Amino acid sequence: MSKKIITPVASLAHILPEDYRDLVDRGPHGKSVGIKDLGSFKEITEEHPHCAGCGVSLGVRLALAALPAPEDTLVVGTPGCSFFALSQTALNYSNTAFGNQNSVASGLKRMLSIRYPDKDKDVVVMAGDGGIADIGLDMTLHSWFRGEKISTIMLDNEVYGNTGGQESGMSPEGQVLHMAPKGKNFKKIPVFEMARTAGCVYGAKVTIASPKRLGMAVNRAILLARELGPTYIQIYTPCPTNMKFSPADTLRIAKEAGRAHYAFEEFMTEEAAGRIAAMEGGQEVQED
Amino acid sequence: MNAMEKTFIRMSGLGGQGAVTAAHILGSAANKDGLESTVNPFFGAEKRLAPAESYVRISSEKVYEKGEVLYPNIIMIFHPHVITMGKCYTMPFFDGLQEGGSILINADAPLVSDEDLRHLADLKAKVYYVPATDIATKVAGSELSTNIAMLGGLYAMRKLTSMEALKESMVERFGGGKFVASGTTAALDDAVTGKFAKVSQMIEKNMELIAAAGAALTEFPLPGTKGGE
Amino acid sequence: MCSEKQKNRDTVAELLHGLRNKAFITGSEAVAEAVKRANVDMAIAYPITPQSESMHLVGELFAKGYIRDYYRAENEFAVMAAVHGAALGGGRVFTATSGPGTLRAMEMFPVWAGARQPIVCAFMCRGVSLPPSIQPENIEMGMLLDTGMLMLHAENGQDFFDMILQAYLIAEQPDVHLPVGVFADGFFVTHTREEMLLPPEDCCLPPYDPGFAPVPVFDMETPPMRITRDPLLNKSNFISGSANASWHQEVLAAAERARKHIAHFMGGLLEVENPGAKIFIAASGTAVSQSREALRMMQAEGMDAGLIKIKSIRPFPASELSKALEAADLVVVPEFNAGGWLAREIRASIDRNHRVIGAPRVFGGMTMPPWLIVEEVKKALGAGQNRGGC
Amino acid sequence: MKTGMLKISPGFEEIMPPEYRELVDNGPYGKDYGIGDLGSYKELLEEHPLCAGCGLALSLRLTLASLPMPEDTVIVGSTGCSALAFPQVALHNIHSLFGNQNAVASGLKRALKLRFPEKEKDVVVIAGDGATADIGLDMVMQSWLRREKITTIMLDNEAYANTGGQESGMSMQGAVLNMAPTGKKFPKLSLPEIAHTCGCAYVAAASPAKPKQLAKVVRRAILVAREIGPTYVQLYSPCPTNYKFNPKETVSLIKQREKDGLYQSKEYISQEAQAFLESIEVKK
Amino acid sequence: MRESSYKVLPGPEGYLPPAAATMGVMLPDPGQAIMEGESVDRDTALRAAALKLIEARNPVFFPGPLILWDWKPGVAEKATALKELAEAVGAKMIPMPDYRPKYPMINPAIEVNPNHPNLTIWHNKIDVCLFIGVHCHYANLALKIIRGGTDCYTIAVCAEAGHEEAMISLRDAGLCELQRLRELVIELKGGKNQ
Amino acid sequence: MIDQKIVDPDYLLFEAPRTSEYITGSEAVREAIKRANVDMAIAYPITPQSESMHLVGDIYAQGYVKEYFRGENEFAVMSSVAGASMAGVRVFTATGGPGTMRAFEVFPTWAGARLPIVCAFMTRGINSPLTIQPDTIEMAYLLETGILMLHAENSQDLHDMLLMAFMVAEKTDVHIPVGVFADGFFVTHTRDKVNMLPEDCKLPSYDPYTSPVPVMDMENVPVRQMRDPFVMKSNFISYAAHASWQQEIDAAAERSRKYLNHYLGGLIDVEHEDADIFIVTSGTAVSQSREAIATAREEGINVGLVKIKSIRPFPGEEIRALASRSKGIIVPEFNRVGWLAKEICSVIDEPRKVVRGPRVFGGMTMPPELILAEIRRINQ
Amino acid sequence: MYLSVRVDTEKCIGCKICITSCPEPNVFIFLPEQKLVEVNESRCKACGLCTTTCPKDALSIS
Repeated sequence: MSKKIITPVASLAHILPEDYRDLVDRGPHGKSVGIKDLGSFKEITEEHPHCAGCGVSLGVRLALAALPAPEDTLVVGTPGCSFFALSQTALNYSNTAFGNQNSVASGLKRMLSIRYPDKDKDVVVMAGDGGIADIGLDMTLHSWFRGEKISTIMLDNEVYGNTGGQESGMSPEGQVLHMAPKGKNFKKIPVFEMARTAGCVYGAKVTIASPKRLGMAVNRAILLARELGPTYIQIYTPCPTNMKFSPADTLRIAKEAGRAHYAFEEFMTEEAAGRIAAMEGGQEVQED
Repeated sequence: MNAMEKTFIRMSGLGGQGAVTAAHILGSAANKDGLESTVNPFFGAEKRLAPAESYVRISSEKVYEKGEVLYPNIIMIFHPHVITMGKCYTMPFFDGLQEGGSILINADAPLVSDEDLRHLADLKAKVYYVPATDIATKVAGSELSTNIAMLGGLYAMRKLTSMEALKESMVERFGGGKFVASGTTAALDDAVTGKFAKVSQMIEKNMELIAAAGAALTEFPLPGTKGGE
Repeated sequence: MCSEKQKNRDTVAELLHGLRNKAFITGSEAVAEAVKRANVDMAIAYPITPQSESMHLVGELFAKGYIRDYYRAENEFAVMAAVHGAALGGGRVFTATSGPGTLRAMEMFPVWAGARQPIVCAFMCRGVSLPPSIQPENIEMGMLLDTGMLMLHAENGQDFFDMILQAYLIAEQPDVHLPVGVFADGFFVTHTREEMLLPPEDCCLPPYDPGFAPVPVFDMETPPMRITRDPLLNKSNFISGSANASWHQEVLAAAERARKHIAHFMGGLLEVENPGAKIFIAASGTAVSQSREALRMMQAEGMDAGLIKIKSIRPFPASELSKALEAADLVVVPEFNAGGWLAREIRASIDRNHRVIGAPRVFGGMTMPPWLIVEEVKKALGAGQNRGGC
Repeated sequence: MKTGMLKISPGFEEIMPPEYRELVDNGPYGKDYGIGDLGSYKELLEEHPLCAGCGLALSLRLTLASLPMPEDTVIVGSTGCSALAFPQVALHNIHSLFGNQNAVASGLKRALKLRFPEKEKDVVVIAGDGATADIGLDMVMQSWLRREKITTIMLDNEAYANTGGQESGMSMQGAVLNMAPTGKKFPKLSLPEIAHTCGCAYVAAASPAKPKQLAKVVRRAILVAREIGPTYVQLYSPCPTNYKFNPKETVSLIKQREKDGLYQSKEYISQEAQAFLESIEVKK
Repeated sequence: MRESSYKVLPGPEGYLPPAAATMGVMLPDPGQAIMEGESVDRDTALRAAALKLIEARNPVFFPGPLILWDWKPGVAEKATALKELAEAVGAKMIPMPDYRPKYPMINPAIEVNPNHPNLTIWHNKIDVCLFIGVHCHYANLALKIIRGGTDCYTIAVCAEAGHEEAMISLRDAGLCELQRLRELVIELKGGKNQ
Repeated sequence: MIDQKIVDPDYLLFEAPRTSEYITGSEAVREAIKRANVDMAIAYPITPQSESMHLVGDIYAQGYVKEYFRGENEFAVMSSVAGASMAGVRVFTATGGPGTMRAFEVFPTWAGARLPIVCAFMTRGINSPLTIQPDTIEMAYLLETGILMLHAENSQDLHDMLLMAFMVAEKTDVHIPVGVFADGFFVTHTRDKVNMLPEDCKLPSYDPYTSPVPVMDMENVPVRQMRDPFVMKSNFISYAAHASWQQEIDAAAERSRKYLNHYLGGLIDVEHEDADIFIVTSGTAVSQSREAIATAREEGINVGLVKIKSIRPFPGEEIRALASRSKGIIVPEFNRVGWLAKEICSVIDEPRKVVRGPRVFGGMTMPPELILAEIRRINQ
Repeated sequence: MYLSVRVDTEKCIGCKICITSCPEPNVFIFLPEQKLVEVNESRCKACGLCTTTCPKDALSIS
């Protein structure tokens, strides 16, 4: 973006509320900040109404902190819990109908490429498991098939959280939830594997308990999407409210999942691997 | 609007405080006492600590109208943030209060600004407060019982239902079986009932809580009234 | 004046009122000719009969460089969502669909309107399932009346061509800025070849400028940076109870404001032939053409008959109709659908509505012989049951 | 199927048109026919309005001849060329909407299971590439993920043929078709692999150029679906009309494609399905 | 001419009043402005606006994102002109930096939001307000909510086609309208003082 | 699960002893389905409908419903429901607002395929802007889909209408889907008294072989049948086939009038038949109007109520007759477009008598005072 | 009611793990000079997540 859209006009700067001035002075736009700098800059989400201990909001917060160029990032989302934090971000955020996020993003990305042929505008989809894997699965996959240069980030809480805890396609097999009163009777949808088959150039599976890796993956995904094609990140963001555990246990649950069904995984095409090597100079990110 | 005996109650709190459950218990109790009543929650999205409001209409005759109570006789404020941070569907929190109406606030002293107090005095309103969360924590061992303490305050303030009906209604609500709570409420229910070995123990504690909260109810003098400035 | 809005007036005048050349083309080709002159940035396609042909031709325009991006999406819901995304990005977009495609994408049309997107979509009306049919029928219009979208109904290929260009001009007015659906009856219009008048190929509409939009364009170049399209407007502490309602009222208001622009660019929401007549046929779309023949037959018999062609279905010309029908004793409304949505609109708009006969109704792909209309008139007048004039 | 469903009521034998009587006398119901018997019995598909040399019609015909139990098979189709042939098929078959065939089949299969708990009812989806891989992909995949016991057969002619030859997700990269006027920009969708990822117990790609292979995979797919879970068969069925080749070259084109390495038959069998197939095929 | 006699006057008009446009109020043609639902010439409207502002007990300007952020050439000049106008009027300025439904709430003393502008009007006891630099859709939302629930007199300085929902609305308004308004304010104030 | 005996529908609905329960609209749905002898239900979450389908899930787990699952989206759910219905079982589902819009294409196919599906619509606002609150606009879109549409005023109506809907839908001469509409939150989430039917009784089961179209089970004739064929003009089909098919669906809706009259006691309810002014409305707006009418009548204004229970078929004749005698009609609605007012205007001779409002939407409630103001205005 | 996380400044070593384990934005502020974190209590929802990750037990809810 032109830095000017968050530069207050000189003669009116004094009337801006403090949180806006804070954002102008200490926000991440146009600066090279990342997850490691959290706590030292004004985050682009001001506040949000998520439940205490919410994994989704932590996922949103970490992913937003890892955006390589927030000043030129547009987020497309869908109804669901993540909406509530995303709508408070100092970014352009769109939310239309349930499940159509990757279609909206396809149109948006292409139009921005027409209007700004010399600029990188990062179009990032951030949506829940219901939006991406159930109701929007075809639109998700088709944006990958078509090779759209967008990044798709799933905030996977393994449930329809916002409507009160129904089974989703990403719920683990056997889990008893609303609309699966006898337990879910099929496996978690292998979206990650599908992403590879469907033509994503890069994919990663990570939990909120590994913020550094999460940051690295988001960064890679967005930079690769700019150049090469679709990328996919699946973030495990457990939900204390609907999965009925204490809010303080969110990270413990995420960590356990990281050792079980949510072990860190990455895939990339050869071309993507080359780009990553060039970009990062072979640095490895290790989580404690 | 007409002569029948009619009390409309608005309960404003934050998600997880049990305003919806309190409304349910109160409405059911009125129903058990042979009165007519309806209970309406108004959810935004179900988020813990997001504003939550519920409405109870109690009347001697059949109540038809639905939706939020715009013109309440009684307003119950379950959380100070409703007043201090505007976490409320209605701004200001007393908007629409009928003349001669009452307000019950969960706090150890009312948090209302002088200007608002003057406005309430003009309305001939009464303001009460009760430290419901503190009492709930002390007596029932959990802040999750704030709603029951608020019902205790209400009972001491105005006897809209009998104590027996309130008790019966709580047994029904927490006793399992018939009642079905929606997602988030169900999760919290588990947390509440999980604290007690038996439902009967929980009900006993709740009755104790109602009494304790009732005893702690205090009326706050408004400017221009007896005891006020 | 400080206003700087006089730019490019000339191409608009030339396109709408300049010299034109004859062409013998189909309705689908007319769509492509309109899009060629509409300076469209992006179009997205999905096949469905009888619309496919027009979007093939639009694809060819892309291959020739008239359009800057174009692709086939995976289904109509996805198409309408992607078009929405493209419009968010601040460019001029076009798409088209038909019947079942319209219904598949149904959820998106109120989204366009609510989001104040000046999208132009051509609808080549056809029957909807079940039973499946690919034949002409405009029942889908009856379902779109309350989506917030403006709706223009083309009588023929010439209308179709003109209305698509006019649609962009109306849709993009800053005080309107709503989607416009341009409807034509499938096959009857899309596949009929007839003579049309087209403006020169070397002139096109001025480009769309998203800077005039009543909502911020979505490009991280326009303030405010913090913008949600579209917000969750539930009543809560941070939203007033009437914010959602006011938003909807503003969408209705925008459609009202369109009347002025429709009058300017299209010469009115309806056209009246033989004003003051005692008997009127009121129709839209292909039914107008059928009615013209019926009118000819009735006038040949010496009947005092007139015709009202309704061009704009949303906004609906209720007061214009009321005025035009003041002296009429009988209004016959022929329609190409079973539900009779146009007759209902007219009945709800005028007084003494027992004057309105909602017939003939033809559907399932059948054509509407003009004598059927005449017969309805005669039946209503109690003047015999003959198939007069046939 | 009820015995008697195909018995003409007494006294009506004479007035029934010959094709029905033939179906009664010489149809495939309750008999163990396969494609080897084609030509010697009355086929389920009477006639159809599809183009000369249509690869899809050939695949459809061979598929219908390979049904292991036509008398208890219900077919769910979708919009497209094949829908034009279905009204002529002597089986219960459903055309609902474009792309929702697997959702309809899911409800149908479960309801038939309720009504006929003791009986096998084979629910077979037969639809084109647009219906299966584009507009209906979500519902196709979700039926697999839910492990619905249905068989999905794609008649892949690599285009939207019924609407006049548009590019589909199954078209080859670079193919110039309507709606892809500068050539298709992305590769043919690898649906067999996706089916495999989604947990189909049996997945196969075949073509009518090798009818016996086609018959074998269709049969296997239906039998596995009955016992184990969802199955998928993709039948490459070239379209002379929209790909503009001579109708007589339909089969040779497949062979050529195979030679050029652009088409290959495939089979993915889960362990469970493998064991099951071995058990029944050995028995036979 | 419009057929309706609907007047756009200060409220509170009621629970959910209809949009003025659906009651027959039309936007002005170029060169014209709109006053309480009627089309008038631009200068009449400017003069009326100036009068309203100087007669106000507590006039407040609500500058929106299009004039708050220095995002394109020409904005700074307009902003300066607005600031000078505010000084001439003696008006306070309360910004509308963006349109989001802000969680958990706005501080009505220092900002205004299109989803509940009434809070800011009530809190600050504003009797005349002036909108400028707000995207038309959001301006109309806010103006209507104000008319529905408060008695504030609304003035909209619009760079596009104007607003029926405001009591006085200019169209195609830019730098020179702001300057002209300031001149009028000074003139009228002078006139008053004499 | 308790044992249930099959009883005569008329006994169940009109004679069986009822007990009063203090429950929400969502719970009333569960109670109705429990007694409806439903074979299969399919669910997808959407506020404010989710809760009712959770509860249907619970009674599935208890054994009252034989099959139940969560589909992947509303379009798929409605398609799967169609599949199940074609296979000859009694099915139920529910949705609301955006879900209705997502599945939109399927509704006319239910009608066209003559499927006796019963679907509950918990109406809510649709995008944009996004909202989850009550609003009846989705009903406007569905008017032409061929499904029958009943509009419940409250939980009692919702409960009774669901059971009646199955009975009407499954009549051989009707056999088209019925949508039972209830205003989201206002009905679904309101706790009120509902008079319940005995728990140990249920409706007779659905017999698919009474259907006017063949069931898809390879167990009934003809063996060669397609549901539903392409009916378009070609050498072998006439256009008239398609048109006649549509007419038959309209005819089926007409035939439903007599059954609806039987079960609902008329398509409308009228209170104060001799009134000068009528409030004519449906759904929750009826409840709000009752309060306004009570006050107005105390003030001496002769105002009556027309509660419309069936929107499709529409009680045009009934309303026309009442309208001709009244001096004014007020149509309060919970949507922005006023679709009910339009319906009413189009069936009466003098639309100018009709006050097309008040209209409240966007999740706001409708204070009875708003309706009262209109009554007083007209009375002058 | 006014529950919030509190930092024991004696124990805090400024490792910042709490910052990336908090679902709420702008709650923890890192003070580089003191190598400490500070809490914006009005933003804290007291979920306690951070207390489970702090390696020095420097955080508690009270």
